[in-house]
Amino acid sequence: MTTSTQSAGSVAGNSLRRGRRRPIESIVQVLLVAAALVSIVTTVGIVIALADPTIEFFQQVSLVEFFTTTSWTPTFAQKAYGVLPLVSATLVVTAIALIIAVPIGLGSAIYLSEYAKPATRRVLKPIIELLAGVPTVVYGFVALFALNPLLQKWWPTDNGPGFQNLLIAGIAMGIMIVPTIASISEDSMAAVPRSLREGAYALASTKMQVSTRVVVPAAISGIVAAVVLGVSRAVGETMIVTIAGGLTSDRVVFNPLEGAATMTAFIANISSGDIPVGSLDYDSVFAVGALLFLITFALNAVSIRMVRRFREVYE
Amino acid sequence: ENTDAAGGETKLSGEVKVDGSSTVAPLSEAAASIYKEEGGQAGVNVSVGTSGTGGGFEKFCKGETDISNASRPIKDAEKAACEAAGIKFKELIVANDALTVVVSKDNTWADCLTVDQLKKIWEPNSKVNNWNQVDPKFPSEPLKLFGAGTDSGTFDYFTAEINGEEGASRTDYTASENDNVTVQGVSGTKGGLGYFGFTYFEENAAKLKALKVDGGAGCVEPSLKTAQDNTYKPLSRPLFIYVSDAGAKKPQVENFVSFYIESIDDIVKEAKFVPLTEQQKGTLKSEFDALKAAV
Amino acid sequence: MSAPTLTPTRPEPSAPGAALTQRRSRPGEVAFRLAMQSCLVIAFGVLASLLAWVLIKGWNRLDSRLWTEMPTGLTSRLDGAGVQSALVGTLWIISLVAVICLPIGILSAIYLEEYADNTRWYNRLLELNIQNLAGVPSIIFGILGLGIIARALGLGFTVITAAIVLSLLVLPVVIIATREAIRAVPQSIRQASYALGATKWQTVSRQVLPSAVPGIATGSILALSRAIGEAAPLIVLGAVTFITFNPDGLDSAYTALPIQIYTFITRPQAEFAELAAGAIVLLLAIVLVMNSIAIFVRNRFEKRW
Amino acid sequence: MNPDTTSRPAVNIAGVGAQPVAGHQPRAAAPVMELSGVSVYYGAYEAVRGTSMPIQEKQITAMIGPSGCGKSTILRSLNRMNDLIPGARVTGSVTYHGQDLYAKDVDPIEVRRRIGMVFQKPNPFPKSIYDNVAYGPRVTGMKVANMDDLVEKALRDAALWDEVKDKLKSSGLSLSGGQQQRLCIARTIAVKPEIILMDEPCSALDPIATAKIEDLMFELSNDYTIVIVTHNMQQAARVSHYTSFFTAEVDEKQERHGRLVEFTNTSKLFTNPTDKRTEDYITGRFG
Amino acid sequence: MNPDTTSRPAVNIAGVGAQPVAGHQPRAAAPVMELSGVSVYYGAYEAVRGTSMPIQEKQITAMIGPSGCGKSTILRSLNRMNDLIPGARVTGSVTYHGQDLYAKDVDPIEVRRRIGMVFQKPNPFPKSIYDNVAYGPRVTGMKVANMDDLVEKALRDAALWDEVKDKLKSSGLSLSGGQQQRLCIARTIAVKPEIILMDEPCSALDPIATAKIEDLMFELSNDYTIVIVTHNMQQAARVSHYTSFFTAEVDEKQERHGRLVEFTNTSKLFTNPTDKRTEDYITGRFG
Ligand SMILES: Nc1ncnc2c1ncn2[C@@H]1O[C@H](COP(=O)(O)OP(=O)(O)OP(=O)(O)O)[C@@H](O)[C@H]1O
Ligand SMILES: Nc1ncnc2c1ncn2[C@@H]1O[C@H](COP(=O)(O)OP(=O)(O)OP(=O)(O)O)[C@@H](O)[C@H]1O
Ligand SMILES: [Mg+2]
Ligand SMILES: [Mg+2]
Ligand SMILES: O=P([O-])([O-])[O-]
Repeated sequence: MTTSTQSAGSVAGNSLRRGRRRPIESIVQVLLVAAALVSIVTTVGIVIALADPTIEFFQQVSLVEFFTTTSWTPTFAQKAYGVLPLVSATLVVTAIALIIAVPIGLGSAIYLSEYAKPATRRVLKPIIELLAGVPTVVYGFVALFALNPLLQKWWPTDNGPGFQNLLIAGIAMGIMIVPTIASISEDSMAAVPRSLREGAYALASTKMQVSTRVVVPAAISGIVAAVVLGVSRAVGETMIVTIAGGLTSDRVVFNPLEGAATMTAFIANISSGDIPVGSLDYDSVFAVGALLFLITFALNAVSIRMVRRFREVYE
Repeated sequence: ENTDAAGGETKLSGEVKVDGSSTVAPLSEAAASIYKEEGGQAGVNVSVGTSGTGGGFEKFCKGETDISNASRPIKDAEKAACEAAGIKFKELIVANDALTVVVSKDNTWADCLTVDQLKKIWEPNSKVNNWNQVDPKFPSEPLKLFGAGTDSGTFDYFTAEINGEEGASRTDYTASENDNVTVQGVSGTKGGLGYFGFTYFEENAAKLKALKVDGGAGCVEPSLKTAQDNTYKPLSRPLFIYVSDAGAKKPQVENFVSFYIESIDDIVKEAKFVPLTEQQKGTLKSEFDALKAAV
Repeated sequence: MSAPTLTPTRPEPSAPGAALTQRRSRPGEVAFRLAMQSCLVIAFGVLASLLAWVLIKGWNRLDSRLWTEMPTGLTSRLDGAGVQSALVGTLWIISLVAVICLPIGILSAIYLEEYADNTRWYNRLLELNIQNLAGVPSIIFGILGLGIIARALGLGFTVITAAIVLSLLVLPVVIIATREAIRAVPQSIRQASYALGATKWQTVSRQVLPSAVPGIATGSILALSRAIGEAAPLIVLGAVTFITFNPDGLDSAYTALPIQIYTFITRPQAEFAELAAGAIVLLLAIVLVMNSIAIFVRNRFEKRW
Repeated sequence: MNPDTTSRPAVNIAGVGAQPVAGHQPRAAAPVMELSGVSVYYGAYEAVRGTSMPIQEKQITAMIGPSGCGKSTILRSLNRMNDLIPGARVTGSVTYHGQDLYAKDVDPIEVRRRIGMVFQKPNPFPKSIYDNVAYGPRVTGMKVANMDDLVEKALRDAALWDEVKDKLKSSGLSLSGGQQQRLCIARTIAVKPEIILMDEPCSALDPIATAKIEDLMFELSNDYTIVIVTHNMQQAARVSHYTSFFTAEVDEKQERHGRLVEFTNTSKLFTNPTDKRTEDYITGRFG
Repeated sequence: MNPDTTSRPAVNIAGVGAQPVAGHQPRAAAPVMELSGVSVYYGAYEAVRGTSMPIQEKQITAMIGPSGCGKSTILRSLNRMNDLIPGARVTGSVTYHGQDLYAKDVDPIEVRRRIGMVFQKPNPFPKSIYDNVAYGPRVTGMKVANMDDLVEKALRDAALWDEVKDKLKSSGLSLSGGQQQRLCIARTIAVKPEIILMDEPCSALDPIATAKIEDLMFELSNDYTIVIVTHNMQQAARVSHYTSFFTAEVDEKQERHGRLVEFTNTSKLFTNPTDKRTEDYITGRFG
């Protein structure tokens, strides 16, 4: 210690000047900043990895062709570069997933947060969180070998779903995001202050009225954020659609009984396959990747907004 | 000399990197497994990737792998890439395959298709959507098509042989990297039709019916024999491994390839491919000897 | 107002003292409750039956051979095959992810929570960037890994490449969880420390971090378990699919459980599908055990201030 | 509001030098509610023990006492808000016009319609001011000829109308704390309850807002029976007709249990407390 | 602790019927700190305006006033705890033994070692009792001959030793609220500060614990200068030598700013306030 008065206790009038240097403080600061920069570097890396081939791609394929034509066959002899089939398949799968996951997830959340006994909630909530961690390759496997045969068996008409189809991929994906939506919306419902519920009960509300008129509206931005997160997981999910969704992409498909390639399925298939670096086909993977990146970027922006709003509501 | 090595008197170590065709992978995987058990070289680690024939060549020509599996011969562009990187290599035929055209067990009408009929079905922009468009004698049954993933060697080979141009194909069919999809799809669809390697048919013979193919000399059924003697035309094909010079210089790679060639019959049997003919085996040995001599 | 009126009909709102006993029947109420309850039951029912199905499908494979045996290319020996190399590969990768990702993630979180002045644009950008990275699909990280780490940096198709890619993938998860944990440490603890003359790093390292450990541990385990289950980026990275030896170093070839499962699914022999199910059970067991530990740690040790 | 019909309590807790003023006597009145031998448990823990007191009609009854003595707990037992706390249990009897509030066939939702509640922290719903007030009539299915009129009346009664009449569509959260609290009162009035319970309704407010609420409470006591919990003795003295003083006793197991020490009219309690503990508390010797 | 050397202030804020007792005069003393013209801003918002007052050595100075009038804000400006709030800014001068506390070369960490602080809610570290007390000496790098002795001394001075001497290794959080607050005081004493700031140190405590802390505070004023914020007038009257009364003024823009209304010795403030607002407050006419 540099100053002899350090331990002198309540000696009056000691100087308050900076006595000691504190090198550890500065070293730590540098380390922290360096660590924080890694995430920036990551983003820059992603942009660089995508940018070069994407620019090359668009030097040969016009943006107009890319966004307006309706066939995507870069690996065939007669090549076509309209990305819409991949986008439409992504949309269909995402929509199916949401149709399943939103009501079930939200219903589960309402039940857990408003109806379940605390003991029940204490047991079920962690299990839901646990299920959110099931690897997606598992859902792909299950969709292909368990769900789809069932679906085909139960299908009322003859021309039912094929071996791979968007419907089954969407269903599997819906099942996959239920825990995410349930868990996050439950969090935001649990964050609705007790005082609001009490206020409503004190006005002679029933439980359903409290749930639907007070808690859900108050938690709505959190719930929307959960749904947006679900959308972005669905859009970015790869394994399920690769395994169970099909690979066709020569036309825009909205019929969920057909198989079709989503953006991610295309990337996963092609980048493990037979195309030489630098070729237009290779670049097409990155162009689709860039589009996917931009889409999820937009979704994230929406979700971040939502979360922020939801944080501020009661402050 | 290579018998000594295979007998395990010299203790080798290091990696042998194999990558490429997913069709050929089972063959190299079987080779690696037998080598591990009987090769006597516990220190040698063989890895087999499945980047596809093209993906495999890409790595191969960058010098990232020692051996490349291929379900079609190397293309000129790929050759050029290898040359540019100074990679010399030898092409070795290690097995035969019969690309098998399959239909559902419920298909009672079709037994044999000519190459022209197949072309009519598969050619670009084909509008054939019903069996009776293939042959008026066939009943009216919607035709549903399944086929190899468009970035596979199998797709390249099939389109080249049937449609006359590599990659030229109609696009509105269920394409899949996963041949099990084709198995399931065809077996579950009365009017379904698909193609894949002979192994997948053999494993699923109970669910599927293989069509004979008429390449101009009458209907021939795909089988070990017709694939071997090349009478199953034009869809019988050889399967390759490519070994780089640089790889062959490494003792462990040389040792593995020697073993591969010595045990080729066992390997092919385990992987359930069509074995080489005696003549092919002779060529294989001499090609490899030439490679060793060159190194 | 005098005596309470016990009118049997629903009273005019202000009628004081009317009987409280005529319970209105509320069928909507019951239906709603049932609907919500069924959502929960369906969610659990479906998920449980899926897991049960995998378990049954892989039942024959659930013995020690699963992890003591290597995968085999010999169709005559599939019965005896296991996934040891994939399991060891997964363990290698995950240990490396822990070593790479956790320090960086935790330090970043400390920076953002304790040091960064979040009125500065660059700190807000940093924050936004992390939130955004958290939502980038994993396959994009595969593209990053392929283009930059494997090729441009020349690390090749090795264990370390996979570990770096997965580290970057789950880094935002670690950062966000750690920030939450740090934020949950009450301001009063920091103030008490400063009021005793402690410096910033003393306060952070001796008070904040120890108190945040349960939360950090939880977030870290959840991040690692996510990394374990990821297949998509490894597919793009061209992970090797057949390996009969265990990785022995950072530059070794590798395979991982999700990749192994994915390739098993594409093989024609029925045994492979079974083996895939067995491997899935193994993977699930690892992931679920890790998640349970995380959730247990959180519920058990997280301080309620 | 007719000042002649009401007697404003006016006990003044004086600092040194200030002259104490004895409070008015409360009006003669009949009890609307009666507590007798009420104990409230949270799980196995008996938070308040054997409380007996009447709630007089159209009077303001205050509950005071140190923190944790069970004031809120007792207050919540008066409209069965305790039902919402898992494990909470009430023994003894609480009657409302002679009816047992806890009888099997009593509908707690009906109870809460008759007996409204205003909370410590203003808790308007994150909805418009209008919707905040209209919420109660809507959920209780009141037959309302004209909702606008009803909202206006409630806001007028809560002395808030002039301040918000031009922004009924803006969020209740956009109001100041004091306004929010008056909004909560308006919301409660809108369902036309008979009794209004208030749990420290001013403790989150500044002195000016507090004064407004106190005035309002007093005016409301023309039409409503009011029970108020406060930690502020001065407030109890200023505003209430009756006061009950609670404290916490520590038993042999070192557990603390709330206890009603003294219930009487406010001026008596503050000028001439019977119990030594009451005196200690109001003279500031503890608390 | 020698009662003869101290003069215990004893103003009694009486309820009606209780006899007011005039407080003792504070000892003659020199100011250790001086505030002059201190304003504190949170961002653009001026929370407290131009405050000037001395802090006398080894005396207890109390700060009272309604909620939000800036008592805590001023208190925190005395040991630069405001530095930790982003956007907080202090103008005017705060001196400590004549040195400007906010001079460029002043080390805020050194400031806080000299001027300790005890908070409203007891906030022991989630460590053992021993480590709680030893924390300060360790982080400030005090040369300590025997840490055990130092810990014992601090705990004795905080009147906690007897209660915890057998469980020094158990967590500080395992203590009761009052004990925790005394632990926080012990922790502060352990770094041998000259001045101890206390922000409503008893408001989370029950009456018995409060009484203990008040006794302790009074004893500590033998050795330490103490500044205490309290919302409890009785407490200020019971415990302090000097009292400053703050209130909030509303300006033309409807913004509230804290203001020091009156600073004088405690007995005078409570018996004979100069300012009308002080009188209103202490007589309970508002707040
Ligand atoms: N939900 C609850 N579960 C368990 N115990 C509770 C609960 N609510 C209150 N208590 C306990 O019951 C006792 C009485 O609490 P209550 O809130 O009624 O006191 P209070 O007099 O209103 O105090 P305050 O002035 O602090 O509001 C306290 O010991 C408290 O800890
Ligand atoms: N961190 C902050 N940022 C912005 N404004 C603040 C902050 N802390 C306090 N204020 C504001 O400054 C004013 C004075 O607050 P302060 O906490 O000093 O009051 P107080 O007299 O201690 O009140 P209380 O008795 O409620 O503790 C208040 O208007 C408050 O809202
Ligand atoms: Mg209370
Ligand atoms: Mg304060
Ligand atoms: O994997 P392929 O053999 O189809 O290229």
